[in-house]
Amino acid sequence: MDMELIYLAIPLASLFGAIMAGFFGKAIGRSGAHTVTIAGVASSFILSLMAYNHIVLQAGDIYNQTVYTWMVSDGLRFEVGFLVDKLTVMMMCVVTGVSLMVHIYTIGYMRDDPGYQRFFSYISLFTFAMLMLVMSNNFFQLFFGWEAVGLVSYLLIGFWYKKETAIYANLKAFLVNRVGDFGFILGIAAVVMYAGSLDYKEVFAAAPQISNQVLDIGFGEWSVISVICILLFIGAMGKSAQVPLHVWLPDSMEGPTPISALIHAATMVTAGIFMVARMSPLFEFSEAALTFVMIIGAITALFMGLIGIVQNDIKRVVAYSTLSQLGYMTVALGVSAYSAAVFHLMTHAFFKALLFLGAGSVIIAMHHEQDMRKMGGLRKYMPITWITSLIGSLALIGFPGFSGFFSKDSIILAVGASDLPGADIVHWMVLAGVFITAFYSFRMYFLVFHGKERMDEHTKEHLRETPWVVTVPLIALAIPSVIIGWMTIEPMLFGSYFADAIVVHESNNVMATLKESFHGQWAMVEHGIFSLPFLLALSGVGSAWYIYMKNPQIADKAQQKFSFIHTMLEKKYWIDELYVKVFSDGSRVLGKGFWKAGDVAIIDGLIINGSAKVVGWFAGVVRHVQTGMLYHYAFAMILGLVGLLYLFANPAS
Amino acid sequence: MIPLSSYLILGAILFSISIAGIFINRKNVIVLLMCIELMLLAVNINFIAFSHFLGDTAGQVFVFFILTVAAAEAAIGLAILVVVFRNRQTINVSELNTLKG
Amino acid sequence: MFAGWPLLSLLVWLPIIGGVAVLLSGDKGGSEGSRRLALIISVATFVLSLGLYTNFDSATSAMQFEERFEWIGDFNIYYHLGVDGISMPLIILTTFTTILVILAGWEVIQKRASQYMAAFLIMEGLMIGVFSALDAMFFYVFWEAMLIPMFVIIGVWGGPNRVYATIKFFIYTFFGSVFMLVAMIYMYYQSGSFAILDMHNLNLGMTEQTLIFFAFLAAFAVKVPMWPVHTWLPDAHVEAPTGGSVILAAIMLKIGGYGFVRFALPITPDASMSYDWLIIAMSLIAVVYIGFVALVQSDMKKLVAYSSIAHMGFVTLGLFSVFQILNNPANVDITGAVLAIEGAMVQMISHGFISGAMFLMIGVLYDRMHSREIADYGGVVNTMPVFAAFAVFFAMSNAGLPGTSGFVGEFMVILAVFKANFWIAFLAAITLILGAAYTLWMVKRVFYGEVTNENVKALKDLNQRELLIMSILAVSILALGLYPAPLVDVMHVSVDNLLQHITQSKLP
Amino acid sequence: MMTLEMLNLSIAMPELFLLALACTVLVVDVYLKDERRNVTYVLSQFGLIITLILISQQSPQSRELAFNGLFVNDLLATVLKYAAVLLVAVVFVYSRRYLQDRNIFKGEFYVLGLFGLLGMMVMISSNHFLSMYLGLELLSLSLYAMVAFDRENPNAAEAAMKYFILGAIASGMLLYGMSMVYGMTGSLNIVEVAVALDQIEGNNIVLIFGLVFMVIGLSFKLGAVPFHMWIPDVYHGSPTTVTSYIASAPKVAGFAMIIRLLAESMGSLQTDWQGMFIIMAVLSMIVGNVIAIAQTNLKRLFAYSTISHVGFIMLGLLAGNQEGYSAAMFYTLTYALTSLGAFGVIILLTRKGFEAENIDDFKGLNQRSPWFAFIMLIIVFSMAGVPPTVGFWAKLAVLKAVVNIDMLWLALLAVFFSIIGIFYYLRIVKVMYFDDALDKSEINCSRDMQIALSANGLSVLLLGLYPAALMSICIAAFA
Repeated sequence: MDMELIYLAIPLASLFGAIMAGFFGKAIGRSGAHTVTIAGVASSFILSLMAYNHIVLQAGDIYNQTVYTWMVSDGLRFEVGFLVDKLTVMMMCVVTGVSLMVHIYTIGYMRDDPGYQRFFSYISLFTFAMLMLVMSNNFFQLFFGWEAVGLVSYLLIGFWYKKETAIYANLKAFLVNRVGDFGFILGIAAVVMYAGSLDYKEVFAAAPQISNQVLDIGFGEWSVISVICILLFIGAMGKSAQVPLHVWLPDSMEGPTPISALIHAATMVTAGIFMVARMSPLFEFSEAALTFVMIIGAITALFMGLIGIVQNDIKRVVAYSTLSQLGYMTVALGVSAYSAAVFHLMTHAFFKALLFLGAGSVIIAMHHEQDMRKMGGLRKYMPITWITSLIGSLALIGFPGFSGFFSKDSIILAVGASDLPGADIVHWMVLAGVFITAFYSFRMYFLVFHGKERMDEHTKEHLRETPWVVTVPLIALAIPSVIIGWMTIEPMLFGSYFADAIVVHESNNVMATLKESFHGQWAMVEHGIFSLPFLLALSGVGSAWYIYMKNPQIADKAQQKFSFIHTMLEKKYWIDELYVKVFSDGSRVLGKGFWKAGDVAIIDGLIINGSAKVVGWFAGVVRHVQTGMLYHYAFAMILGLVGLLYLFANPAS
Repeated sequence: MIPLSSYLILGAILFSISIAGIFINRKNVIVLLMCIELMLLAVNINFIAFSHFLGDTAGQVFVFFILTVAAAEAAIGLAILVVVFRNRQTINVSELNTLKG
Repeated sequence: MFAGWPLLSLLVWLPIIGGVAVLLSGDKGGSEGSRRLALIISVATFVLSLGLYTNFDSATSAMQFEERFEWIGDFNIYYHLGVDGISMPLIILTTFTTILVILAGWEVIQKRASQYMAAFLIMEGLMIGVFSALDAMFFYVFWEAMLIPMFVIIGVWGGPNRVYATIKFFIYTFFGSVFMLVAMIYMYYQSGSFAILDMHNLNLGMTEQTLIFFAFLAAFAVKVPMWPVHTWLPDAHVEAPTGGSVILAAIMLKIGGYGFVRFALPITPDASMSYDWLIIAMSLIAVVYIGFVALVQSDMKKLVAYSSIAHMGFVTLGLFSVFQILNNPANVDITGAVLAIEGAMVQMISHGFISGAMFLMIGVLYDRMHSREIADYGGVVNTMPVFAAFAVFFAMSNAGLPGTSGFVGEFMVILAVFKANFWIAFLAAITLILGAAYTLWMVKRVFYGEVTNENVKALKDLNQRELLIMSILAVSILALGLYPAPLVDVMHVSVDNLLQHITQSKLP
Repeated sequence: MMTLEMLNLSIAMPELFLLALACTVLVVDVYLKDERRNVTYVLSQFGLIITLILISQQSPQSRELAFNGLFVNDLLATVLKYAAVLLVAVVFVYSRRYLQDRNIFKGEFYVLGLFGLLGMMVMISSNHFLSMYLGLELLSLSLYAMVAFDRENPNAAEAAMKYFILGAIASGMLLYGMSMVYGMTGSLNIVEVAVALDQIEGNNIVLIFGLVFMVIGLSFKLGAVPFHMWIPDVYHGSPTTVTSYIASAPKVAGFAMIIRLLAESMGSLQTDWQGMFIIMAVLSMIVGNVIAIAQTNLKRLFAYSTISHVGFIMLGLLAGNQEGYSAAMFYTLTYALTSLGAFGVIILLTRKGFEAENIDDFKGLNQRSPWFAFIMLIIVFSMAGVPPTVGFWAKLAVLKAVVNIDMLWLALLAVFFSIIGIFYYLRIVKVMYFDDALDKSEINCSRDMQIALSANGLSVLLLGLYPAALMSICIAAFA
């Protein structure tokens, strides 16, 4: 079969499902809607596997072709085209695979929802958009997909449009993402200006030449390549929820759980990571940008993890954990360990989707109760959910052997090996992150599955394992969460898997350093057991167990003792409040000011209506010159006569 | 012989008096009619003086026409005056001010 | 199709004469007949205008479909029509929008419906005249005459404060245009002709250019409208009936942008170059300042009106950033000027669709609840799900989402102005945030949430006619967003030609 | 020895006929009973039609003189006379029902109207200070009488009084100026004066002195500031039919007078009177437009609007060349037509015991009569100078003339004040279209009035769509 057709069919199959469910949802009914979308996504998934087979296993040709020319203006071609290489193919499989699981899971999760068809339409549309994003061979289409996934995210967060928090969250998500896009579009503009093209290949080819140029933006001269990379990265910060643009992600949990898993954990939020990895030929030229990326990532990894400790909403814990893990990936990007970042992206997609779906399963069982303080002891009611969640948590904390271990340890090692300025501090930060991750993950785990049963009687009566459409995806995701790391670390990190897609300069090549000490997966696991990260993780688990299982008063005491820190974490460092005050209220005050003072008072009041009033007033006054008195009229004529005589018949002049 | 300029100055003085009369008089409309007659006389003096000094009779002919027209004008003016009086029972100039603004 | 027909004359006169016919058909015995007649005429005009596209030769920059007759011989004024790649799309936009407007007023307008329909048809003819006139006086006649029907439309069928709004609208626009008239007369004595194309080839000194430039600026800036002469627009929009708002936003504003392209830039390039900073500054203020102002509006129409101003800021920004782009030493390959102008043009067309859609959308709500206040709504999606879907789509296109037409122009202009100056692009790109903020915040407050009151609860979803209008617009917006090439392709040569005039000094 | 041939009576045929007509009407009317007064009307109209035919019989290719050079006939005169007769005929149509309703349907109106018209025609054709003066007085005296002829109307009497006094002063000044010019040039014949003036070297102060007085006399007739004071009061006080008469045809005669006296005879003093005209034109545009804003009485409003239009006409005249004169002529003709239409609509709305002269009386006209609201709309926009009405072309022509003599600032000033002016015109449209009718009574009027008014309004529009013919006539008149 012609590969081109396959590549084309991959996104279109999902789009077809979305259109069918969206426009003809009523006609085809609920089962029709899920059948058609699942069929669509399943075909996408199977075709993606075929593409994987072709590109990776059979070492087929990389596909880089234009599908259609959107527009040509000023010699600049705006095209829609696909670049299918190993990086893309991996992303495609992850996206379609997770998406398929989520589709199936949704049948159970959304069973009673009136917006059933709409939901399926949205998630299929999302799959399409995400595929367009990852398959793009140019910046234009990248932006296209970038915004499209944002749109679907907006629609899905606000899926329950009656819920005030949901529609607040979706607006917030869209706007914060727009802030990122603001940088992103400027970055693209810079690329166009200096590379003269939107096509990846041409832009990457021009990178060395761009790297010599400087740009004067008013305060000092900046290396063009740094400006480009930082601007592009601002886009990534929005989409991948890096500090300070992270605020939307926790709130996005207001949406239905399946999309939290699909969009806000596994795929869309990793678009930024993917993008930076894709842009590695550019980033490699800018140490400044890389350092910036690394620092942002480290801050996100550490400080967002800390907030996870104090959350009580089960989904929010997972959300903060996602933020923290995205921070890890970003750190990896910063130290030029792109492959490690992408590797972590992949493993994270599986185990985080698993954790979310597990949480969702719990939520279903708890009748949409999300507060962990009202759970406990669920292990015996929901064995499959329990075991899969445990697997997910172990993967998350990097328990040796699980997929998360390979990816996260690689990142930590890569940071340790980096010689970027500040890399050692960042190294300590990511290490601290390991402890924190383990702590909040197992805090959640213990609170939900062990200990006292704190739910009310009514809920307890109905507590049972969720149906197969929910558990099958859990199991299906649990398997890769365990093994995928083991299977793929060697080719992806140390082999030549990304050789075509990712460019790393010799001086930055931390992965090469890592490669020297890599002696196979087994050796890595063995070594991992005695390494610092594992000890930190274990102590995290231990503290969680001690504090929340063994001796629950400690938690309260600590909360009182360190009330400031607790409040600070609970309030998420007051960043949301700050944003609301400064940006939201600020711009409203600014708008009111501009409007009332500028438009209404000065322009309209003073100049427009003012001049009209002055003319009217003047007219009212001047009309009284016409007194009605004959002798005044005559006097006016005399005045005119004298005036004209003086001006024109004046012998003196 | 009286020079031309004297005639012209006389004409100018008459003209000025008539204009001043129109402006200063605030009581009786009939005085206005008289002022207008005076103004026309000033013009006539000018015409005749020029006519004489130019040796051209056209000016004098003009004067005859002016005199005739002045008579017609006076007739009309008085007729209007009568109408005003019928309506207002006054011919006071300063009371003719309902139309203004 | 229609090859060899005097298409432009037909396009100008068919609606005008048709409008008179509709007027004469009157409202006695119901307005159904006049409505139908108006619809038939507008559709016929639209079909004719498609002939412009199909017969258009996009390989030449010369004027096409030219018609030229002596009109007022003693003044050298000609009945001279013709289009190029810049004006042709705008004409089609005009004919397209008029159909929607006629449809939109179908049931709503009960008061003197035949006059209403006639006013819009006459407007249509006049606007097509503006876009196709090649004689400055002929242009001016259309330009001013257009005010009369609009004045009446707002004044008769408008809201409670309509008189203030319409007089403000008229005087504002009139104020701008009379100075242009004097400038045109002046140029007539320089070139000996009122032909616009002759004026393009006129050599003028710097002082003259500057004065003429400001005369044009007065005329076109008011029409666009640019900050700080924009304050008529919110009032006019708010008070106008839905159709009036649509025509205003979708087409009348474009006439300002078109004027810059047709007159100001090619005739006074040197003055434009010296004062481009002024226009750029005014455009950026329009984007940022007006964006903030839009954010705090409590009246939906006002909000969309302000958003129109902000979007039109991109048009003027694109047009006048050309000089900065070409003269920026960092812009090594000296490209981007075409992109900027074409971006501005695309933005005009796209804004025609989107603003039309936004106003029609508000019209749908207004027809049902007779309120434009955002606070009176809430949770509309519960009772009008189909409509809400359209609304969100239009809102997204207003926010410039890729895949909709709203994205194309903004994207092109941002890419282009980056080549001029980083900070210009920076400020322009703020629209990404502000545009989304004011539009989606409105959507949130109007459409999402629980049903807030009884009135909203009683709302009925779109009827077939409304569904048709919304679908046509949605398809157009999507089509232009997914495949704008057919639109930009017809412009290329004309824009190149324009650019030649712009870049060439006209100093003697 | 003078012979009839030398008098060359044939070229004055229209005037002679009109004189006979006026006398006939006067006599016939005396013998008519009140209920048969229509005969006077029909006779007058019939006579006017014949006058029109007689005028159109004359198609002079060059200047023809009669009465020993007192009388001239050229294309300018023919066109202007044609216009004047036509305007007066339309005024007569408009006035019939108005007069009947007020029990003043008397022969005097028509007799005075015809004599006034004769005066205008004499002015238009005069080639001599004397004939000019006689024509002017014939017109003015008729007008004074017409204003006052509704004897029961106190406002009319007051207006007539004011008009009379001020008019007399103005003609006195005109004569005074004429006497000075006569003294300096030794002639009263317009052509001879022009020849004599060409030979006078340097700056003759007495001549300028005379010129100032003459310009004042002329400006009074047109109504330029500061010699405009009579206009608002007379327009306001007169019966509306008389206002429509004053506002239309006499403007044409006034224009002719300026052309004859200033352009033809004092062309060599152009720089001097141009200066005076500039001052008066600017003042007229300011005062007219600004004070009009404050008016609530339509007749007064149109009076001030007239003043501002006079400013525009003067702009054309002061250009002092063919372009300017023809522009001013175009302006005058079309303005007289437009203005007549405006008063026609006011007359249309009046009823027995009700004068529709306040702006509020026009409220909701579109509901009562969409057609006449539309006519008024055209007229008002024409006055405002908005295309496609003829008012726009008139303004364009004038502005063109001004720009061509490098007085750009004057053109800018003119357009600036027309912006202020547009405000009150829009107010009229506003009340007609946007307000609800206070008085929903049916508008009833005779068929002839409807036709005439519709034709009047439509001609404003049609001339706007195709101004070329009239424009080229105006240009040819000054060739």
